[in-house]
Amino acid sequence: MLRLHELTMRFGALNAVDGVSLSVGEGERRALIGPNGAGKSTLFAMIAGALRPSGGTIEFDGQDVTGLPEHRRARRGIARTFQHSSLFAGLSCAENVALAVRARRGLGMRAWLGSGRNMDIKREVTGYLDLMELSEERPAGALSHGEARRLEVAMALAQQPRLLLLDEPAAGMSSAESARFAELIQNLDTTLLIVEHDLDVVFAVASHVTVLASGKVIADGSPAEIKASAEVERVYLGTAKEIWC
Amino acid sequence: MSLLVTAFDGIAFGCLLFVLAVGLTMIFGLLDVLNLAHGALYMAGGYLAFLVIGEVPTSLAVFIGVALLAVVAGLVLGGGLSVAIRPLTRRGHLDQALLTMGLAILLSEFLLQVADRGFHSLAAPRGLDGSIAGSYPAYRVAVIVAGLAIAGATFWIFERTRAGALVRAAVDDPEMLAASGVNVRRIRLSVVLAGCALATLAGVLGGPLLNLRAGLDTEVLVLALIVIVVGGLASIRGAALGALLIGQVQTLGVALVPELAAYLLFAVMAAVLLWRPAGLFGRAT
Amino acid sequence: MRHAVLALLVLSVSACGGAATQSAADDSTIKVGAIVSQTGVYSALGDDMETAMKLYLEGHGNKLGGKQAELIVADDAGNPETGQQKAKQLTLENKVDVITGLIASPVAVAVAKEAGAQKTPVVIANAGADALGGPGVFRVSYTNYMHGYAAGKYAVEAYGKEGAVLMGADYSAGTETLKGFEDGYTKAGGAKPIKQILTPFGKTQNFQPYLSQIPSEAKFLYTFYAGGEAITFAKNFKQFGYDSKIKLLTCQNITDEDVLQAIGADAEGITSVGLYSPALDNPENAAFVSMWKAKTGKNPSVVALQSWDAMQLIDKAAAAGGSLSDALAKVGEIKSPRGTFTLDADKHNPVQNWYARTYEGGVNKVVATIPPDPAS
Amino acid sequence: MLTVEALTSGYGQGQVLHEAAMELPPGKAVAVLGRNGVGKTTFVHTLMGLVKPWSGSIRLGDDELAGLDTRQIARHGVRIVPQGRRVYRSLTVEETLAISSGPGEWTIERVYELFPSLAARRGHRGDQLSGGEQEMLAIGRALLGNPRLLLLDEPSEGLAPLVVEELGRALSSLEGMSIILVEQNLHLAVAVADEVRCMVKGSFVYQATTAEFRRDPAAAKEYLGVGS
Amino acid sequence: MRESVMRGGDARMSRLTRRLAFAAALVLLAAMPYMLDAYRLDLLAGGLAYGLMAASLAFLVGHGGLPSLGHAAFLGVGAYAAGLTAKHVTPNVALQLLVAIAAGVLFALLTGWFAVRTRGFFFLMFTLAIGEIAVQAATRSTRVTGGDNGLADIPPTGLDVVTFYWWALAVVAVGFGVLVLLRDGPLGRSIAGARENEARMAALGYHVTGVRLAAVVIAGAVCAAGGALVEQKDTFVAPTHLEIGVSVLLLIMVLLGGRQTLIGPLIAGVGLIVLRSVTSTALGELWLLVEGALFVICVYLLPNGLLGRRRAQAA
Repeated sequence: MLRLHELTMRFGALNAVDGVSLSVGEGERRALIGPNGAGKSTLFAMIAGALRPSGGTIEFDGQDVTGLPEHRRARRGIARTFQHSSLFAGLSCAENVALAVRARRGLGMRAWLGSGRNMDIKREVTGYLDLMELSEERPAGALSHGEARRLEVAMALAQQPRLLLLDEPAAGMSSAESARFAELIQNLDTTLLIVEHDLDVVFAVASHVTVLASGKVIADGSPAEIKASAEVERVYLGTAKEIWC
Repeated sequence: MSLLVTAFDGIAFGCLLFVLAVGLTMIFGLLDVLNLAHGALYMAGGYLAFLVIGEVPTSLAVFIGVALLAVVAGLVLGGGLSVAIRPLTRRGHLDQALLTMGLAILLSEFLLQVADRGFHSLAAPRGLDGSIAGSYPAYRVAVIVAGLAIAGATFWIFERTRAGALVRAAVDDPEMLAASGVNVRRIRLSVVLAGCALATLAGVLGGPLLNLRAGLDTEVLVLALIVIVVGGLASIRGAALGALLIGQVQTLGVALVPELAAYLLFAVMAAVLLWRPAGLFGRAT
Repeated sequence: MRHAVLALLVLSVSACGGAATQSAADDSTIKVGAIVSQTGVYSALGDDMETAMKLYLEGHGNKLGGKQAELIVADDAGNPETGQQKAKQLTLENKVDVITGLIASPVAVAVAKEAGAQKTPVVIANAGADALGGPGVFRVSYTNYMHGYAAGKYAVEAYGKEGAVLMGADYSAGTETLKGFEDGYTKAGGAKPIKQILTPFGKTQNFQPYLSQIPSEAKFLYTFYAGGEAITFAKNFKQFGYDSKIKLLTCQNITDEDVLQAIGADAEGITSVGLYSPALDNPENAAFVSMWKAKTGKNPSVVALQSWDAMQLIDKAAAAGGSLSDALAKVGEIKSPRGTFTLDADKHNPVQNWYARTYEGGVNKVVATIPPDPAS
Repeated sequence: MLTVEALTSGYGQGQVLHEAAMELPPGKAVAVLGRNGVGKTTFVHTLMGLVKPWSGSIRLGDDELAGLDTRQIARHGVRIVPQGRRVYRSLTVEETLAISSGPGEWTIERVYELFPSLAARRGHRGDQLSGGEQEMLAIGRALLGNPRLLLLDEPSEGLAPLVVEELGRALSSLEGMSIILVEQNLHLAVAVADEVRCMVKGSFVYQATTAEFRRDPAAAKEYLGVGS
Repeated sequence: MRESVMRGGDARMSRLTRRLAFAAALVLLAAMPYMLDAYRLDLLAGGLAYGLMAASLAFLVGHGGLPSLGHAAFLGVGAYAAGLTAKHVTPNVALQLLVAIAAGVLFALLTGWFAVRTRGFFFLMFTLAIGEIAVQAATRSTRVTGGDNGLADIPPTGLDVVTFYWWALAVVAVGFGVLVLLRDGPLGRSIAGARENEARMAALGYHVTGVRLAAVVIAGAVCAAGGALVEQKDTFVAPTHLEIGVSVLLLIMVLLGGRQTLIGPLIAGVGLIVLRSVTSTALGELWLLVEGALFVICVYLLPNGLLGRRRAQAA
């Protein structure tokens, strides 16, 4: 469903993403992990269309979308959440989600909607908010960190994406929150690409894990394989053997 | 030949515009405050000189003395401005715009009450009130010299001294500067004072060129805004390039395409903004 | 919203309040509404205008046509919309008998329109737009066209029949004056001007780029600039050495008293064609100049003279009695400090002498008198 | 030396630090470890006054720092090497060091001795430096304040292994300086630090000397590692 | 589902109270011809027109986050379009209004297409340039516009002061209602979304440039309607109507009224027009000083304008 070919992003002399090729199949839950600065968020931004790659191609559903602007990709079914909550701070939670719902239904540019359709949208919005356990009226700018993270996901879900990109959705959540969150994610039936540091969440959610370091894919496999990989351990903990001598 | 004179004249105007605009761009860069009273400050410098020396030519020494007096007035007004905008630090550009616009009206109307509403002009100081070779005003050469000297001094202070490095650091990352124990607020105050003093100084410098009259504040403010937008905000280099470019647009530009003269200034600004949305030297944010 | 309703109430009350102050005009007083720029770019002229009108009333026992006069000054801020609003206020609320003042032409156009609708006569004391004038609208200043026309006639005699270059501010006053010059010049036997240079109005800080466009074969330059631009032009012309390259003839505004001091020495020797000079030798002028000097310490400007004459016109018409509008049309000869003039029957524009004046030793010396053109 | 008690803080309404408490013995380097997002950066930012503490106490020697603004805290001798370096982009290396230099044993020359590669780039502007050079500049900038307490926030982030090694050598040479080092790179952390603290969800949950920590891989796995 | 924060001041009341208050104000305004003389009525009609234009600018600046310093261009476009229609086509004021609105939309599309590519202060300066270019165009198209002396020969509307007042009130009420409805409709909320977070809007599938352009078009169309009223009231329009001073005046109305609301700028617009008339009558040339002082005082005493409340701050 998603196929990256030799995707590269250069910032000056730095290759933030360095020739990454990977493909994600329909219905797969792919986790992307790696230490800070490995290029995960850059990769995400390129898939979503917020960044133009310096090289390589992105294929979605068998079509090359490398040159497609972000909003057109969103309409084709790619939704993303942001690493640092990117909400409509001045608007209520319900309005945040409603913006997503209307966009998906192609109603975002309508001047006016009948009350029937409005009720319909409202119902749907309430559904997503309930799912993410959020109240409707509070402005997004006044949410706690965990709530803001959930609203991020609620908005992405409201897009009913075919491919959902989650960028560190559990960052800053308490362990209870992130466990609950992992449960929510597990019940989704959409193709998932998730960047996450909280490995509890990763291993609870992912069916397949890709490890990125310094802009390159260094490992790829099932959660169990990754857990057992010495290479991954080294990347995460430094050269462990030298420390525990 | 005459186009060369025109281009040279554009440099004179560019120099004046630089002295006028550099304070505006620095205050914007360091305090994130758009000071719409900048034109009124220019006007204050000019009217102060008019009230002190009138419209007859004086000696160069007196003229320079009055210019220094205007600098002092600029420092005082700058102090007032920084007190006035302090409560608005976190209130956004539009609130600051409303305040400084109100202050501009107060200052310029006050000046017109103290002087009068008539048309006035400063005379160039004796010795500079004639023409060079009978065909170029000596005072404009003096403006270029003074403008280049001020620009040079500004660059030198800004690029070569510890004080300038502190100001640049405060533009780059005020938080880290404070974390080095530096009093950033004092740096900001000095930049406001210096910026305002340059504006009043420009008022004296430009007095013999642009005259003194009601409505001068707005006209000058718009010119200064165009200069800093075209050059890119918060950059001395940008102000200099913007000033020189606008100086040429207003001279060489209108001489080359006189039929478009009325549109040229604003069309150039619009074109620059479409081509480089943050100005020629602006940093994309 | 509570505040909103409250604000609305306050507003409506404040708008209602004061409605009682209006009083029907009675026959023993005459109310004159003067629409003047007290603020804005024309306020320099506005000051002179207001002073002259008040000076006239002071000198005439505060009476016009024997009636107690009330002068109500309103600020147009140089803006026609504001001017029109003030005209409404003066006619509907203050119930003035006549509106005068009017510096900028757009303001005069808007006010004349409004006053016409309210059947209140208008005496224009400055605005020069050619189109103005007609029923109920009287002018004691001049039309831009005639201003230029007189200069054109003079130029043929004094500057020769060819090689004219015209230069002026690109707005109606400028283009109308230059058009008048061209017609006056060609009708008097001059060749068509070889070039016309227009400069953006109110936005030109520097005339060098435009002066440099004067063709080398030019014999003389006629220019129209007023106010701040007049100062800049006069200084630029001299300082860039054009005074030694080409002869200059200008409109009256360039060496008007408003700007002479600011131009300083660079004004010396400039010849202009205007309707007035403080140096004119007639008893009315002597009295006027001495009064003005006593008040302000300076020579009177053209605007001051025109404003003085506006009051004089109203004074004479009011003395005639009957409808002021009709009386204004029938005033006949006015003995003005500028010399005697009349208003034409059709558009009520002045039929007056023009003077070629050379500025020397602090005064515009009259060097020639250009009589009104019977054909125009 | 430094005593932090019951420190809470956060951004907006989101609380990040939950009664964080720790002690730093004088002249020692302590590494603060923990996974992403547990509040390590917020912790050092709060110490520096870049984030205002909500409650709790920060005592440096006899001085209470909680409630002071950043500049005052800096005047008490605290310096930070922030995450992402944050060097002044338009200042040259030389200028940056010059405006950061105060009276004391640290001089610009000494900084150049510590980081010879910085000396070679002294005329270059901050935004022309490589990541490693920027890091060295940020450290030099802090050292020139002759800090009583030096805060280092993820100095190794995004740097090549060789550069990290050079940094490690330089930091290890600062014998006797009181340092708080936030690191994800365990290798660097244990090379530099005398003691280790681990943070979970805004509180410190583990403390040990570096030697003890080295003998306790389970702790590392639990608080930092992949497998859990 | 209500966008409670944006509404600022009036969000404190229920929708019903708000509607009642609006109706009451409308009744009170409709009754003004029985309380005010012709001049004051005319002044109030002008004030309402400016209030509507201020509200349209508030839609752009406050709701859309697009600070414009060239809004008077729309006033001018509306006024000239209506005036030229009256002169050449039809005496019907409603048709003139429609033409003005269409012209406003067209002008918004032409200029907004470029303008929305800039941000913040640069948008401000770009719109300033558009405004000044429009002034020059109006001044120099003498044959069409009458040049700087204005379009003077517009035939009278044939409406007396009272009827015209009601017509103006109706247009302002409808125009304002349309602004409110649009603000609260899907497009209006998309515009608010683009103000709050462009990146997220794009990620949701919105064409952000298009959304911003829509905001310019709505504000421009409503402002053009206000411009048509200004022209119809005076049957006169000149390039001075488009000048930067007028754009500044409209922006000041928005700031004084509170840019988070639409009603605040409307009231501030009416208030400032009336206040200017009162102070300039009473104080002569000193009125400008008083106005300057008023701005300064308001910045300190009414930090969010007459009716505004601070928008929730992002965490």
